[in-house]
Amino acid sequence: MVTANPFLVNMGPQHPSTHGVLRLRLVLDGEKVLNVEPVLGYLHSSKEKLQEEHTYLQTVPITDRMDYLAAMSNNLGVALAIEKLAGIEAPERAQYLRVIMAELQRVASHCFAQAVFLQDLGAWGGPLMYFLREREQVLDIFEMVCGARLTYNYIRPGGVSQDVPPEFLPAVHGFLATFPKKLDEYEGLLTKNEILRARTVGVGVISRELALSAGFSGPMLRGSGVDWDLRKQDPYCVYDRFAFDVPLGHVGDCYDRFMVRFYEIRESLRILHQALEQLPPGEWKTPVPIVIRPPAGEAFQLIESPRGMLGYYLVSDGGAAPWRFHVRAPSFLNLGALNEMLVGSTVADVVAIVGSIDIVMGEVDR
Amino acid sequence: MINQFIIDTFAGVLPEWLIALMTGVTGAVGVLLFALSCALAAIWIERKLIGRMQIRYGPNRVGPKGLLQPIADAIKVIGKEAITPFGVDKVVYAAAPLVIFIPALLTFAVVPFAPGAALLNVDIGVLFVVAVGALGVMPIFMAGWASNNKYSLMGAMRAIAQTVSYEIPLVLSLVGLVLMAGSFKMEDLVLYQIENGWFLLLQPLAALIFFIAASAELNRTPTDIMEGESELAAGYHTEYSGFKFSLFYATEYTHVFAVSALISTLFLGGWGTGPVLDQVPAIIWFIAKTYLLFCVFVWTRATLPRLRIDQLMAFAWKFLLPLSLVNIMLVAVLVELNLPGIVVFAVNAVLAVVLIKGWAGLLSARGATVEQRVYIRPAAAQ
Amino acid sequence: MAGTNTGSPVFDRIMTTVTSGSALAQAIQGSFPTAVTEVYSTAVVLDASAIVGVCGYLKDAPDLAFDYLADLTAVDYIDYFEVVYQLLSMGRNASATLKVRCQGRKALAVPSVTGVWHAANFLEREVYDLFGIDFPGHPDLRRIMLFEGFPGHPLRKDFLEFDHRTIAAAAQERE
Amino acid sequence: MVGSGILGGLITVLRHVLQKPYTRQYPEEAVPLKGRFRGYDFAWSEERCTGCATCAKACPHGCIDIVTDPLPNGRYNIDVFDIDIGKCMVCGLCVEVCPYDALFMGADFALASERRWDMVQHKQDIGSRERLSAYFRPAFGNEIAVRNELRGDYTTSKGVAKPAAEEKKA
Repeated sequence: MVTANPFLVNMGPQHPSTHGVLRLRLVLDGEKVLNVEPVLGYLHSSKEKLQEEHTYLQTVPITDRMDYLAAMSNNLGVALAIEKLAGIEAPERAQYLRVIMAELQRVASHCFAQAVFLQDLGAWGGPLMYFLREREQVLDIFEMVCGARLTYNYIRPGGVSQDVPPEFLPAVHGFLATFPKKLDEYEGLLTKNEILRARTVGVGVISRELALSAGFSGPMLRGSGVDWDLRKQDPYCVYDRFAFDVPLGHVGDCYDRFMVRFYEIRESLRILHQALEQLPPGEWKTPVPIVIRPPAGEAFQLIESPRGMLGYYLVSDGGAAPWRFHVRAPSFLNLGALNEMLVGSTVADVVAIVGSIDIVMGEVDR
Repeated sequence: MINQFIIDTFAGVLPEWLIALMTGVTGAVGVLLFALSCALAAIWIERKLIGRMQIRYGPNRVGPKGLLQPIADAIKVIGKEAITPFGVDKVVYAAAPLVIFIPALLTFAVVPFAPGAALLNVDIGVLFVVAVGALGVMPIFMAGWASNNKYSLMGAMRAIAQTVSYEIPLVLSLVGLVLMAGSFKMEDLVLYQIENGWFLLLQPLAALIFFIAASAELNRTPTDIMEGESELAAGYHTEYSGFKFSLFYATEYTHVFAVSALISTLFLGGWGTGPVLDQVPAIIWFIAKTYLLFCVFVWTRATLPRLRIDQLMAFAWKFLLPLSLVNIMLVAVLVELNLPGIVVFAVNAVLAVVLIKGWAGLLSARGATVEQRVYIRPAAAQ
Repeated sequence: MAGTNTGSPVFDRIMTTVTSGSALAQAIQGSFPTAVTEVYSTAVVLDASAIVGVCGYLKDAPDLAFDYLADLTAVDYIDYFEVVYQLLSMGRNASATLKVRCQGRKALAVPSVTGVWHAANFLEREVYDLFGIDFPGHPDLRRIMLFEGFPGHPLRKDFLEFDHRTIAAAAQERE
Repeated sequence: MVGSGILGGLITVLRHVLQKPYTRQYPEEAVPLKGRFRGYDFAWSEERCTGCATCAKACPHGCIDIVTDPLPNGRYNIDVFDIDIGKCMVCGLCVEVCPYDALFMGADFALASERRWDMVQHKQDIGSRERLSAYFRPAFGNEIAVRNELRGDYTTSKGVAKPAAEEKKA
């Protein structure tokens, strides 16, 4: 075999498929990756420090900006953490609304993940836009509920900010009626595609052991066959009242992660059906003061965001602002084992693997 | 037609070499204009068609239905700053976009648009096409090498590997045609098809191989690894801007049109129509077939993901090459037996299906395991 | 949960067991008698020198099996820094919290647990970057969010003045 | 059979060619805004505002600048009420906390200016905005409202029935 001198290629921070500003310093031997070093921090805005100067209510809109593709999950996580810290309990209707929003958000986020993954593989034409169209419908529903399409600031400590408008339920039902059929169609379009299989099957394999040790979560972990979904294992809100399954991968390759996301969309739709059916009337918010002063202490709350386990570690000193506001960002940890995943693969695989991780740099750099 | 007019008018008046020169120049200019107008039309068609496939409108602002969009594009791209990056090999860097235009245009020279209407009605038309087609990789490598950019270089390297690999099944798939028609001349191939039926039907396997191999040389998805915008930014033309980039861009479409014209000549009966629709002029038929094929190229581009380089190479060497060799043998036997067309079609079609399925089954042992993956485990297993 | 919804199906409510501090201390003290310095209701404070051993033990002991490092972060309490480890056991569905304290504000060091969990790699780099706590034993301890040579550690409570000129000068020096 | 997946995909894509495009022709064909849409153009009612500056305290980024001075009747005159849209992240907290329902999210979003300081909206700008979002203003139902609805019998979300202006008179 002919070997050339290894050469260094900077993939990113401005590159079509590094999802924002991830920079990979690749050492290549021709097409083969010899070494990879992720360089982070291009989007670092020190949000954790910023939160230390805001009241608890004001921290919520700032979390919107971290994982901007799943802001509802971010809101939910921080709201639950503050509730845990301050001993607030949200009314039942609020819990249901939170579940509905979080699952709609999961559908939207996974749709986007599939779309950009396909684009990374080169199918930039049809499939990309079909998924974005479905996501658009979810965003329309969110706009109807809270007036924004991306940064919601909807789920709050003590409940949700407002009740849903009367046209909300028909809109979600309409979405649930049309979406599964289209999902079937896209699955037919994509999962049987020989080229897509050639590009994903056996690529970027993560063993079960590595996934656990490296702190992977979400579809990355379940793609490797670890049965761990916080909605099942530690049900927050009212997730224990819904029947749903946790899709698990077999090998831990890109195809498994891709398919796990597909099935998670379906399971989310199942949860949505049940949640809408059970949605009780009543109050949507416990009255909480504008300035919450939780007792001194600490709280660590994990939730299952579309990208994995999103954790908030709050330390209170009894004042109006958190003493320490730490975010356990799933994307950040999912990037942690890039070396193990990428070395030995080719440049084209780098794109496929990074695409299958589904990172959001706003969350990685925080 | 114009050439005939020139010959008729000036025959006897002017010396023969002058008439030859005049007909040559008018023909060349005609082909050039055709190719350029096709490139402009192609830009519009592709943008519109992909727009519709993506459930968008596509261009609809400039002119009626956005028809003037390619012109607006051209004006915009020419108005941009021509950047010459630091450290490039200036001569090669500037020459590459000019050179790349030539092979695509030369292909048009031997394509017969209508009976007798080929610019260069040489006896070795097929060989000419093959020779010129292989030339297309040169300017790509020039651009990639001169750009002083690692992405460009990788794109260029990929381009060479890919073109060299796909040239072989491309040529071999044409051998069957030549065997059957008994001539290298493009016009003879068309006449043979008009008489005996399209090669698409007579040799479906060869048609498939040619289609795949030719599209691989066009750097369009699923085989656009030399450009691969999600991997290599823009591959070999990463560092180009302004007018130089527009030449690359236009050439891409001219090239697709050249290949479409080739396929419609070689496999879809060229200008031939069959007995029913003979009233329509031959050239219209030819152009219609060419545009239809172009739409097929756009369609595949909008749908399919891109292959990896090693998979693409493996596909050429392990799949297309053996099949094209088998195809030659088959055709040779069939030609020797001198069977009627319908039998040839039936035999070839059945064998094509069997061969593709069997060979692909042998190669892809992996595909089967994917089908067995179950993602929702039953409750007991969890 | 407040109120019961009679219309909803009832499932067995599985929950992650939060290992209490005393249980955790008991488990650790069996093998590391001097490691635990303080015990809280849901957390134990460990001696910095024992952290790697304890973590390895917690991961490998079959009845503990904390195979997943959910989070690693630090808190600045002005008098001391606290490094917090959040552990999960996916097999047993249990969680535990470990803490290590570093007194003072200079020359802080906690042994790295990268050898136990791969996940600690990035998390420790982040803490090193933003708090300035050293992790001896880490294979590649560099700043991760900020550039090398950034003046100060932003998440420390005494990092108050954000002087653009200092940072610009540091960035220029690096160039 | 090999190739069937590719073929199926091609047919799916071809079917979409015949569908109506999903995108809209933006400047001509605007997307209908939802009632609660949070736009950048704040609207403010001087009659109702008491100058308590709760909104300014609630704003995470400190976009709102209020200067008041006391009137002889115990109320406050609002000299300055500036919102720096350039800093604003449209979280809507200022509107939520307003005890007198004097501040509204607007319904416009197409803002552009050449200078940074043009992004600061002053008292007279936000005091005369016409279209008001129903965000946190349930009295509007769920529709983008025009300012006229503000006057008259507007029941605030906090149950204060009459505007502060009437209180002033009384």
